[in-house]
Amino acid sequence: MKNSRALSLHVPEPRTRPGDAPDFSGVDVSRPGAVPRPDIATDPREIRDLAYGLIRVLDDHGEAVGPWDPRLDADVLLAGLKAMMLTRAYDDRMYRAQRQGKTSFFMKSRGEEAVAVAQAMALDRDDMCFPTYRQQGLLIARGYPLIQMMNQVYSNERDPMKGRQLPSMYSSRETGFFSISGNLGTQFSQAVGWAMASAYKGDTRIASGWIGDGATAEADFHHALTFASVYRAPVILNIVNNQWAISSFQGLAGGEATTFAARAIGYGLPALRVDGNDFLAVHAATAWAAERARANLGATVIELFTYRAESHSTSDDPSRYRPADEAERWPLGDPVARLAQHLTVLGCWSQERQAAQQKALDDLVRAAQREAEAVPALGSKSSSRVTDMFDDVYAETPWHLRQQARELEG
Amino acid sequence: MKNSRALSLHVPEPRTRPGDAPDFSGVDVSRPGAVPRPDIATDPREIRDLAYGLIRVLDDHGEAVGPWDPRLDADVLLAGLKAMMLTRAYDDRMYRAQRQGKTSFFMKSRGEEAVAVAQAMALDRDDMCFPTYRQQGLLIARGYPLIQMMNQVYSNERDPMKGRQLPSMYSSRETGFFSISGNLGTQFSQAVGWAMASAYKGDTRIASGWIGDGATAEADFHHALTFASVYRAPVILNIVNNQWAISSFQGLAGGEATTFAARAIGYGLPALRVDGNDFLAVHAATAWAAERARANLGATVIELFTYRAESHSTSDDPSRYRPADEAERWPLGDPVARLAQHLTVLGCWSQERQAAQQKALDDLVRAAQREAEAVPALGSKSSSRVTDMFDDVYAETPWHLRQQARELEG
Amino acid sequence: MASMTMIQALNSAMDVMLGLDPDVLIFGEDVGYFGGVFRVTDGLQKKHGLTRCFDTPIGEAGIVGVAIGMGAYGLRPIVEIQFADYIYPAYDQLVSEAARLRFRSAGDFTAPITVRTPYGGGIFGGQTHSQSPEALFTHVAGLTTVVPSTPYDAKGLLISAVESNDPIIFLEPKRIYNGPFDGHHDRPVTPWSRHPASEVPEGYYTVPLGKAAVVRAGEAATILVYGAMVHVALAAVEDSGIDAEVIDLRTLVPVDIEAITASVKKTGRCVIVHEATRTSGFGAELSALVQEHCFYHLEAPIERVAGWDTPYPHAFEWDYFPGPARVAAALRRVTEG
Amino acid sequence: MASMTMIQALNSAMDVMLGLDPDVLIFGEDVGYFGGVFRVTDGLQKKHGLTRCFDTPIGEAGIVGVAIGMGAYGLRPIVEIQFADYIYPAYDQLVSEAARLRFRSAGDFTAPITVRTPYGGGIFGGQTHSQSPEALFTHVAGLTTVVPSTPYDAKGLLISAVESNDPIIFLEPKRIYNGPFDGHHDRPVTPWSRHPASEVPEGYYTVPLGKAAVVRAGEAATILVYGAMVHVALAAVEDSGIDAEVIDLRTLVPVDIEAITASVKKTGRCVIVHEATRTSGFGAELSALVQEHCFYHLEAPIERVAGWDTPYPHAFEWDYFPGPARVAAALRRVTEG
Ligand SMILES: Cc1ncc(C[n+]2csc(CCOP(=O)(O)OP(=O)(O)O)c2C)c(N)n1
Ligand SMILES: Cc1ncc(C[n+]2csc(CCOP(=O)(O)OP(=O)(O)O)c2C)c(N)n1
Ligand SMILES: [Mg+2]
Ligand SMILES: [Mg+2]
Repeated sequence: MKNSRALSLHVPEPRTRPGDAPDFSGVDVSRPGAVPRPDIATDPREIRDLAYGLIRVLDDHGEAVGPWDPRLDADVLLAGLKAMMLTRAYDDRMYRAQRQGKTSFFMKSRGEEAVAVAQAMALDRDDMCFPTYRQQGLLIARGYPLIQMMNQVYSNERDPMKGRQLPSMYSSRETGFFSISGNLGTQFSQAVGWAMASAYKGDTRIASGWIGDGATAEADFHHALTFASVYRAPVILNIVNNQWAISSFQGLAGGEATTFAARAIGYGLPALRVDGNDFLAVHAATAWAAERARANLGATVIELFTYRAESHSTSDDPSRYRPADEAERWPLGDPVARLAQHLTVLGCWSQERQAAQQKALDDLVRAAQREAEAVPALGSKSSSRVTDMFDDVYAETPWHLRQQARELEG
Repeated sequence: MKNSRALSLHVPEPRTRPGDAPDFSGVDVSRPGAVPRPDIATDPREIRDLAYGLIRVLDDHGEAVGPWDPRLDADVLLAGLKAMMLTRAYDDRMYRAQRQGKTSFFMKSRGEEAVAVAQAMALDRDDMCFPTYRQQGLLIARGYPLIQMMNQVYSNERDPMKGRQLPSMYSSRETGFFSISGNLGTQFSQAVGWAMASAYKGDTRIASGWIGDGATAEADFHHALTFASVYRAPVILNIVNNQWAISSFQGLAGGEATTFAARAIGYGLPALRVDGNDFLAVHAATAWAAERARANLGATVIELFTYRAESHSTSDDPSRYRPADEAERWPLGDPVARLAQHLTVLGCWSQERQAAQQKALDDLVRAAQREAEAVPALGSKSSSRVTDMFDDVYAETPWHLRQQARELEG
Repeated sequence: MASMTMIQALNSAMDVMLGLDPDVLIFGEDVGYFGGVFRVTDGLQKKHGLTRCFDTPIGEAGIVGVAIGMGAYGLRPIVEIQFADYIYPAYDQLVSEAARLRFRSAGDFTAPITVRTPYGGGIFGGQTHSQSPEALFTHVAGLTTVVPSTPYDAKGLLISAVESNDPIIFLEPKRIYNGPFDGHHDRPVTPWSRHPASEVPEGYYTVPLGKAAVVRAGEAATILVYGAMVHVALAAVEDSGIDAEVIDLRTLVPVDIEAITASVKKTGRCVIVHEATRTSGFGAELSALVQEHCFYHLEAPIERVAGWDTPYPHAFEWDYFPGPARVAAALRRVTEG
Repeated sequence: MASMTMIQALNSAMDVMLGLDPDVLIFGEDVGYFGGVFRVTDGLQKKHGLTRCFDTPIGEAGIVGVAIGMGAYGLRPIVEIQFADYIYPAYDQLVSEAARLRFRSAGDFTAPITVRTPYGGGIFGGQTHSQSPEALFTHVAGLTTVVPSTPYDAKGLLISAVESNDPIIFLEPKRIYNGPFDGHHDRPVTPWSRHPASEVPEGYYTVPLGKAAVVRAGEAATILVYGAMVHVALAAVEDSGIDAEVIDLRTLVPVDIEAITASVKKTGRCVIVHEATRTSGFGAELSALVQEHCFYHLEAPIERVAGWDTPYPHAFEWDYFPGPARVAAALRRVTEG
């Protein structure tokens, strides 16, 4: 009986490496409009198939098709386009500032702007977001001042985080944007806790958490889904599958075997799998999940299928591990271009307006940058605020920290 | 648009509590023989339904029916019955020893004997087991000496664990039984690591891990499934769903929303859901998974649907949190009685043989107990081996431990 | 006033806080209907309702992560980790998140959570039901670590912990849940009812965090101690006849440096006692602090009496446990030195 | 012999061990094709094959759990945790499993695994890329904690770690990966090639675990130090002109008590330096040990120079980092005292 064939260890590898031509033949680009839109009250058991489809609304011609078309007003779409373009302009500028040695670090979100912006717009302004480091678009869509973001990135004397955090690790309670951690995954179960608290208090606000494809392998992902399922927490659990985790392709997080959306099935949660570069699809899926949460029907998992179009961070060089032109060849296109195309089809947009808006936003960003750079940086010799470092470790600074502050002051 | 209905927090509760009549109407007892048996090479995507069925072979009359009938020889069945009965006799005796104040702690496996015994018999003798504390049947089925188990339980001078572990935390490399931890879940990813090592070396041995329904909520469960999926590790990942985790019913681990077997789906792993009180079904499912692993097709998750018929441990009193007579009313019966009935139907068994075997096994256990009790207990004043405590902390005992040993000796 | 065991006092603290503050809630493994494996939350679900005190999945990191999210919302969750030995899965959430949230967000978000957990040995629990991991928390800036030694302190400190705006690690010495065990394991245990600190007000009161208590005044030496070992230290003083001052630290970080230095400067001799393994235990910090603050007053080397640097062995419980004989011997050494 | 940076020396150690022992394999986040975010495993997959050095899912507890299972099988896995700041999710597997497996199974199973991780600050990494968590491991019986300070030691110690039959926490001071940074952040950094200990044999050799090195002999005081801070201590000695003996501990547990006591008994004065937060840092243990072993030789209070008890702040990196000025000041205090 015993089969004595020698076993062997499988180690996943991406289809292509630097020097190869990009190969996206494994990416299932299903027809826009093909996925049905169930009622929010549908039993999750009836809609497991959604974890394997791909909700798409915008077709190749820029038309919105199918049951997931959120039928948004043009001004909403225009606001979305603007927020995405502003996010991109901001990212570009801050990236360049790092390259110029003005800051120590930065992380862009190019290619993923629809995720943050469309989701912010589909949520209520007072719903609470627990982002990773690649959803700066949430802040921008919610109107958080650019200058505040830059003050943080520059660790300057007006940095709301008092120079304590790595650039791009924002926090704004007022904007419903939870403090970014730096530790992957930890915010996911916290989002569930916040949502449980809201339910406990009979509040109407819901929570939304984000996690990367790579970070789904962390424990907190499992805890978030478990607790969300058990207590039917009013939370949206977003998996941003941008294909990469630094140098590791999504197959190393389990993406060879199935979709990330499918994880939801094992917890009895409904899953939506969405074209993350399709503003309308992202908005619609988020609105569905939000409505479901608000109706006390519990959590939804959304996989946002997208592509990390640039380096992981300023410390990274993707040309070492993937074909250089993968980004342009991403079969689901660019979220900004696709929404602009749709608006053009609707007759509300043009190349001229695009160019004018681009310029206006660039100017806005540049003006904010000038303002931020005029503020002295913390940690420079002249900076008087060095003992700020001892504040906020505790609500009241205990004796040993006071002693250390005195020691530092000399 | 905003739905301002107040949210509320759902906290799962079992159907019944002490004083109520047991209610198993939620338990889906499907028809024996109804679940199809796919080829081991079937793509996991094709057989997701198996996560929601219940593989059963023995029917109410003790007949083996359907495609999962493993068609075992009668002597295999007789050996299985004997090992299950011995496990039960051993458990009963050690439980009583604790009640008599002879040991500090014990954990029984009553009702779950088929899990360990049938699985041990479906595996090869040199496959490696990573058990929880409720699979003592693995040791017994593999012929590990009862007296050694008791020496461990009594922490006596022949205890192979040198008195270091709580009673019932066995370890036997020679028997392919990994050291039991006490920390829930940790062994699950270790089983995957062992299996990966076996594959890495081109070995033919596979690994098998066990975890409780409650402990599936731990991080290591998620890590085990992730790594097993990514590297196609030759491992069987068993979830023993005995309905309870101390006082918490399985709904608190996610069992209200779906089956535990369904967890596998999210990782692209095949899942089998099995009547854990049906020796033949457990054997057949385990053999299927083992064959699949040996064929280099990777990991299988098995949910063993059973019932913890007694207290969690000697420290527990289940009458405080569940109806007293739940165990007898468990709709899937008792594993020992069901296999005995089957053997009787086959004409190889009788009440007389049952009674005679019971007595023989009780005598065996009692003799071993006498032997174990004759060995002096460690930690008693007379025990000379107190500085054993400083051994095995490191491969070579460093200066500070040698110093502490001297200090202890005075 | 009523005579309470430590379990009853802790239960009463939570009962009071559930009554006073609708933002207080309790959760953890088996704490709901069942009332906890040590029965510390007994009756609270029944009295205050299902959502005020409930059971959780067995995922310590999930429990703490969820509590942090609730804290960020504005609640004051009290969570139970069933045994301190099982707190490690939650270590990342405690260290990377709870401890640093206020700092990293410059006060924008906070985690006012209380993490209760039974700890310490002496119950034949073996290596996974006996550990004393306090030093793993005292090293972490942002955490406050509290250990009560009596029912009165347990209730007052727990209420302070719940009211604190910082995350608190609240370690409950389970060996003294039901009585002030003094380490003489061969003698009958006295119940709490015979101890004056079992007189506990039924309503609200607090014992301040960060303040030690001089539980016995003395001149010959100072014993720095906390939790169950306070009673062991007192027994050692009695057994040895050495007139030592016994300081119950109660809060480990921030530690009450004034109480420590006042006593050591007076006695010139110091013994530090804890049950945790010795190397890099909290005793090391205490020793370092004492020699830094009192160097010129010290007349003998500071002694540490601690658990051996091994996992807690099941059978050799009493050879491992740093009982009164070892403490008394150390007292003799420091006073003879 | 070749001149190597610490990165190259570590890479060479793994290359040698992959070549010598088929049971050695490497895995971790981004360590395979890419060669690690600090490039320490660069080229190893290409040279030794896909299954000898490969990428993992981002689950530190999974990485360590899997390594323990492999260790139980008989392999000697080397795993990389991308930053020490991300080791906490694996803390339970390290503390409850790796550290105790030999003990709890009485030697039946062991976990001969090496956990490499870049640690320490000085790279403007903020609170999640700068931590020094060594004390969280030195408190855990069963773990051996190693910190190299030069390329030569890094390679020799890493080979010893891989060959050890115990689990090793191997902390790599990332600030000195490319050069012996001495804390003078305003001066140009010297490359390793100008340092004698960058001369590294290309083949197999070991540096023993548990043995310190006297990196500078001196009479006026003893500095106990390890990792990147060794170079800071040397700079402080130079800056202050005080003839201190500098002892590079190399292994923290088991610590080389003989080297420590021999030196402190000679000098009578001791400064302990580390970058980790001060309270309950490993310096506390060193301070306690020194006063226990050398009390009657001490002529001044032992000084600890350490990171402040705050999370590592991004902007105030150099106000946080315990640089040569602070070490020199402590040296002055102990020698004047
Ligand atoms: C606990 C933890 N482990 C490792 C890291 C290092 N790290 C930072 S980002 C990253 C990749 C994350 O990939 P993914 O989750 O897919 O998010 P993405 O960067 O693609 O948005 C890694 C490994 C970390 N920050 N935290
Ligand atoms: C990490 C950890 N958390 C908590 C515990 C305490 N504990 C021991 S057994 C148990 C219940 C486990 O239930 P389950 O996994 O269903 O296994 P069963 O006892 O039913 O076999 C709990 C909570 C533990 N041992 N380890
Ligand atoms: Mg990604
Ligand atoms: Mg169970």
